[in-house]
Amino acid sequence: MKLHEYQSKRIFAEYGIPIPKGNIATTAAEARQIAKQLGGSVVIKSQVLVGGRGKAGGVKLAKTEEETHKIARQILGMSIKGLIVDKVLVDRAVSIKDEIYVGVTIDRSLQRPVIIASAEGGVEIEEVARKNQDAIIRLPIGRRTGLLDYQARNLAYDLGLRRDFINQFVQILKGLYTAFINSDASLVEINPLAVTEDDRLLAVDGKIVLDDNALFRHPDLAELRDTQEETASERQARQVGISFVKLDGEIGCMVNGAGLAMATMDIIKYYGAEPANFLDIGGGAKANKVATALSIILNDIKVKAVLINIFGGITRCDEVAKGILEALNSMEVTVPMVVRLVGTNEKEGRQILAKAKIPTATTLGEAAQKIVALAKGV
Amino acid sequence: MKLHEYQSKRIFAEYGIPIPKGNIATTAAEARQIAKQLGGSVVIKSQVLVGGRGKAGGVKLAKTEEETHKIARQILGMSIKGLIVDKVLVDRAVSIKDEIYVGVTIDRSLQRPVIIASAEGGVEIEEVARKNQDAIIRLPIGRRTGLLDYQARNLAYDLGLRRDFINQFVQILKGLYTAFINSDASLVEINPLAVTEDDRLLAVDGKIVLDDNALFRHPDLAELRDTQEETASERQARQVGISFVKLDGEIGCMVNGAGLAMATMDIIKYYGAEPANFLDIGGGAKANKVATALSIILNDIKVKAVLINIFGGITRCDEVAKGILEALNSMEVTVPMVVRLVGTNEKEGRQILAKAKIPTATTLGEAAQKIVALAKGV
Amino acid sequence: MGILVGKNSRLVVQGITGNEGKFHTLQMKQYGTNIVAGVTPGKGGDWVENIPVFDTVKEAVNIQEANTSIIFVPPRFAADAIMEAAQAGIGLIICITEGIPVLDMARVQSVLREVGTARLIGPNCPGVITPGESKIGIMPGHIHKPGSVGVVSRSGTLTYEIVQALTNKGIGQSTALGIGGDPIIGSNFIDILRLFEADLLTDQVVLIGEIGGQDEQRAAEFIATRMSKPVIAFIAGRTAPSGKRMGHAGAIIEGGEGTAEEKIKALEAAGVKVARLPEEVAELIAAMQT
Amino acid sequence: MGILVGKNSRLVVQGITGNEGKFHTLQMKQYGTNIVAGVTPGKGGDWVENIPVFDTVKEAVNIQEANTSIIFVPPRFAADAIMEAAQAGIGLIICITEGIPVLDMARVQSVLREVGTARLIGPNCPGVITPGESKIGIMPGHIHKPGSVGVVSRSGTLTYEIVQALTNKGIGQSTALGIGGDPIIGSNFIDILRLFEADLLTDQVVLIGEIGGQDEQRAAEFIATRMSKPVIAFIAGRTAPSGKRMGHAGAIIEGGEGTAEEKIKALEAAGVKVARLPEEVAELIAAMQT
Repeated sequence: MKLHEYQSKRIFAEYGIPIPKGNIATTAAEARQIAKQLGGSVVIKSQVLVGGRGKAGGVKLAKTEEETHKIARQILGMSIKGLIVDKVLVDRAVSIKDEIYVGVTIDRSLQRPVIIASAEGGVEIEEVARKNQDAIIRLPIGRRTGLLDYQARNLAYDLGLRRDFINQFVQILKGLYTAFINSDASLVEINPLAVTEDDRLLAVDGKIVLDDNALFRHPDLAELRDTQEETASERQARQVGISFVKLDGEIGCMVNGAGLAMATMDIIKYYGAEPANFLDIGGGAKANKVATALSIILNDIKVKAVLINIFGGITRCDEVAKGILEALNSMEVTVPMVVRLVGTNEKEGRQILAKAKIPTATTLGEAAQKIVALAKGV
Repeated sequence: MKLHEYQSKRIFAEYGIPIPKGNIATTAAEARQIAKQLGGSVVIKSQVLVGGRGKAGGVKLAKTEEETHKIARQILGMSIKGLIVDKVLVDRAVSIKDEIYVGVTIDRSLQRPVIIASAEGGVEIEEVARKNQDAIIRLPIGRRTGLLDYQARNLAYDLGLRRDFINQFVQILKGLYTAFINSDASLVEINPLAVTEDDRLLAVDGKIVLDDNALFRHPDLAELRDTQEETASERQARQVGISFVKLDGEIGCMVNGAGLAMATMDIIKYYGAEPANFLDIGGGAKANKVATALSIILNDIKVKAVLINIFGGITRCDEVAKGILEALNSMEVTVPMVVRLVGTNEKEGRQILAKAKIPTATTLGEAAQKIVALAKGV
Repeated sequence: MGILVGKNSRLVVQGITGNEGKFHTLQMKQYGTNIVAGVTPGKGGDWVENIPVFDTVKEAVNIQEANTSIIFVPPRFAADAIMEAAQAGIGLIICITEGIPVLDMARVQSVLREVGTARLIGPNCPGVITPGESKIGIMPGHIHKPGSVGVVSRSGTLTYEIVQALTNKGIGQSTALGIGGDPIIGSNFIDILRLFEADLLTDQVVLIGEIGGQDEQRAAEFIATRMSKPVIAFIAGRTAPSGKRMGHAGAIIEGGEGTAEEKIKALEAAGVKVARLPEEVAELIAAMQT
Repeated sequence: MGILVGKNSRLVVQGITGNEGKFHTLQMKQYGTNIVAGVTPGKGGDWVENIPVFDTVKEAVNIQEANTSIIFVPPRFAADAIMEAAQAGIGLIICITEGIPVLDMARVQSVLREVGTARLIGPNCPGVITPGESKIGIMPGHIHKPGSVGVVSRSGTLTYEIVQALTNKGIGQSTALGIGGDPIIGSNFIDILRLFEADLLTDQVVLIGEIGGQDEQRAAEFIATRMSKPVIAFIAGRTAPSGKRMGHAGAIIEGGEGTAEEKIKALEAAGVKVARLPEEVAELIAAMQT
């Protein structure tokens, strides 16, 4: 689960990391009021959960209250990569001398947290990595030892920080690492950590991604979810425990198991069409979950055909078949469908579908070829 | 630094450990008021930092408010092992079915915390150990892993706890371990952890000893020090950074270094007298510290003679000599003294003392024999 | 025999009294797995399918001489269950549970390194099966067939798909297992490839990977330099977009890294034949075995 | 040569710019110790006694090839300084600092075990001296004399007392060191006895113990079973009361355990002669050497 910039920065502040003064506004009038309180120039930043807000015109400077009002009105309501901006962060503007990147994530191969830092902050770290791998410092942290003071200090020296910033940096890094651990994050990131003209370090922009699996430990953080940022389908899928990712193709697919779901997408492509989504109903799904999954798929108007691919282990094929009928009874379905059912209670499932005259297939290859042909109206 | 029972139990409560309802009183009237609020029988417990309060009559049960008043009046002001009781804890009385011991300390050889537990609680753990070493369970805890849930659970099973107490016990043990770590304790102890007639686990008595070296991290805990419990000499020594322990003998001694100070005590005994104290002025002591040390020693009316033994390394012998003169100038000294000075600036020190006609010695053996003879008036 | 599990496996089921635990205990028992104990704290003294239930893994090891554990406990307790098994002396721990927090697993791995005697498979995996001998997992037993192909996978149902394709062609498996779909897992491809390489009854190996991480790329290096047995691979997720988690917590292309193309390229460079379709895996193996 | 320190020691002084650090740097330098670097974070680029100061131990190792460190930093930063030295590749770390919290040291020990390449002496110790070669500590150098007696002690000034008694009798020392008076220390008696036993230039060993803990008792066991060289001991604290800390954080009789009698009994049972007075140690050694 991703947090907004303003949410992330507020959490950083709880861990003693300095952030610019500012507040969140949902109307241009509120934005103007915040600018008035702050005094001087402000930055108005759209709060949407995608990258590239700046390039899309979602981050702007305003010198006066009047200008703040005008710009906030422009930004609120605009669409950035399909997401409507419904709030802006109004921060006091700061003069920046230098920009540092610093983040914490999990190193999968070392199986422990790693601090990533670069003196070349202000751009995406992946971009820095592509240009010059040496500009990035990686510092693995013992899961149980934690970040030691001298490690933070040595990192500050390695970044070439001026001596009078060292202690500030050590405090910020320790705060950031503690925030990472205490919130069970999969990523925390300050970018840029600005060196200001008046010689302070300031977390000007920040990002936190939480580990969904650990949210049960953090009810306060779980509440920060911005359901406005999800589509109705995503929200519905999340609530019933379906993994769903919207794609751009025309073949909807419903599969049990993430690996098999990806393989199903790939095979659709292999036979010349494009998948409309990734959808994993998980293990042991009952009829009602199957029905929900099907309705999510069919809500996508681009979908021209649906492929259902179930390899029953814990999942029972007859339950899947029942769910399909349930969904078909409750909505008008105009697109063709092919169902491939194998494994536990395969025969019972096929019988149920045969009665409803739904086309079935035995192998995945056969199913994919059939559905591609149907989608193309061949 | 030792905490009182009531202080320890309040800290336990912060870590989710259930304790009896109760409050602290410094007058009999307050005690009666607390008993009234609690209702029913209460236990009145003297709060002094020594063991064996029960045997000394410092812990009593009262059935009524009247009785509470009477007993509190008896206990307040009484002397237990030389300490005057100036406050009592008035706790709601509980009916106890069973008593468990559970504590956390540092295992010196394993160099990590160890949980110590016994189903035979209610008496001192050393006593249990003497009778039956097998009645004690020791569970070393990885300093960085911490106490794991299953370890706490397994310990509960090993103690033979009834199944419906397991989860309560796990929570209490985790709380106790966290209290140990978070307060930098050298010992935390619940004894007894009572199984009550109404089937609860309750920390009826408790003890916390803090690591003096870590108090800088815990200003709130450092404030809990009960200076009433120190003698004036102990307080004075602590404030100037002198290690001082009062003993029962007649030869006062002042030494630099703990090992040498103990050896000096031993040699006094070896030559037939008894040391009046352990006193280590530490390394590099200046004249004023030496003067304070001497006045602490001379405040003890039992002291018949004083042996000063300095092996100068960081400590300079001339500074010590100056300190001795300083002390002698500011107080009337009637007891004999022998000074043995070797090491850094030894000659200068001896000259200063020679001028003041203070007897000196070259070896420790010679010094000890001289002082014992002087004390005995030989 | 195969690797990891077999006739000598003496299994303890952690979380045996839960729904999933009970169901799969019966399934494994019917397959012939030697289940000697169950563990559910607070349920010691109970019986499930004539199997004694204990409060602690220590008892299962001391009394029933369990040497292998399978874990069905809920995600928030699963890390503790793994550490309990490891410190009780269990040599092979197979964790089925999905949804364990990543930082919990980081801690588990550091404890496992310290203990030094336990191998972990998973979490978030279907388990391990040595066909005809022992099934320690949730895979459908009947699709497997004893034979000489080792199968290792990050997936569950995709593994079944490929195993069934093998069996349909008459090709049996020495051992088939899933290593799990999480970012931090107990055993990676290399750990398992090393076992297959050393196993006398394994002739070819099937590696089923997916997007995310560097595990397949490292496996490719290992195959190129340390393996004599032929490896056939399949990589899922050629059409997966960047930055989106594909069901498995570990299946995500981040910062443009961990794509299917990257993995396929690395494997092909190591001399591995990479099938384009799941069924093709069986065809490639069949071609080798004739 | 002696053990631990000698002509090959290339010393970095951590906390070189503090009062104690500066003072003892000069003392050690005058004794002939090869000090190649100092470290004080934030003071990199400074010089103390013509010794270059760095911000990090890593630089002292990389640039000046330091292999030994002495630590004078204040107690609240000392644990971090030890871990920095260990992870920078320093092989021998001597920590003089007194008053480090016990839980900090527990953490340090667990990190040192993980790093595996660093030996720690102390904390709260006077350091190590190989007379005539190298003094890495705060002991007065002039009381020492090169020779063949190894001296190991939990104390500071009591060690000086006994060393001077030896020197006064013309008995030199191979190496003399204090292991520290804290409950948790980096090297215990056994660690050092093992080195003296293996050292070609050491003929006899003096062990100076005190009340508290079990270290002397364990040493006795080691001496009885693993040592060929004679050991003479002195134990301070025969008259110390129970339950009171005698200056050193580690010098306390707790629950009736760790008394001087207990230790003396164990040592005598192991064939160790235990002197009743510090001076007697020198007499016992003298009797052996003639």
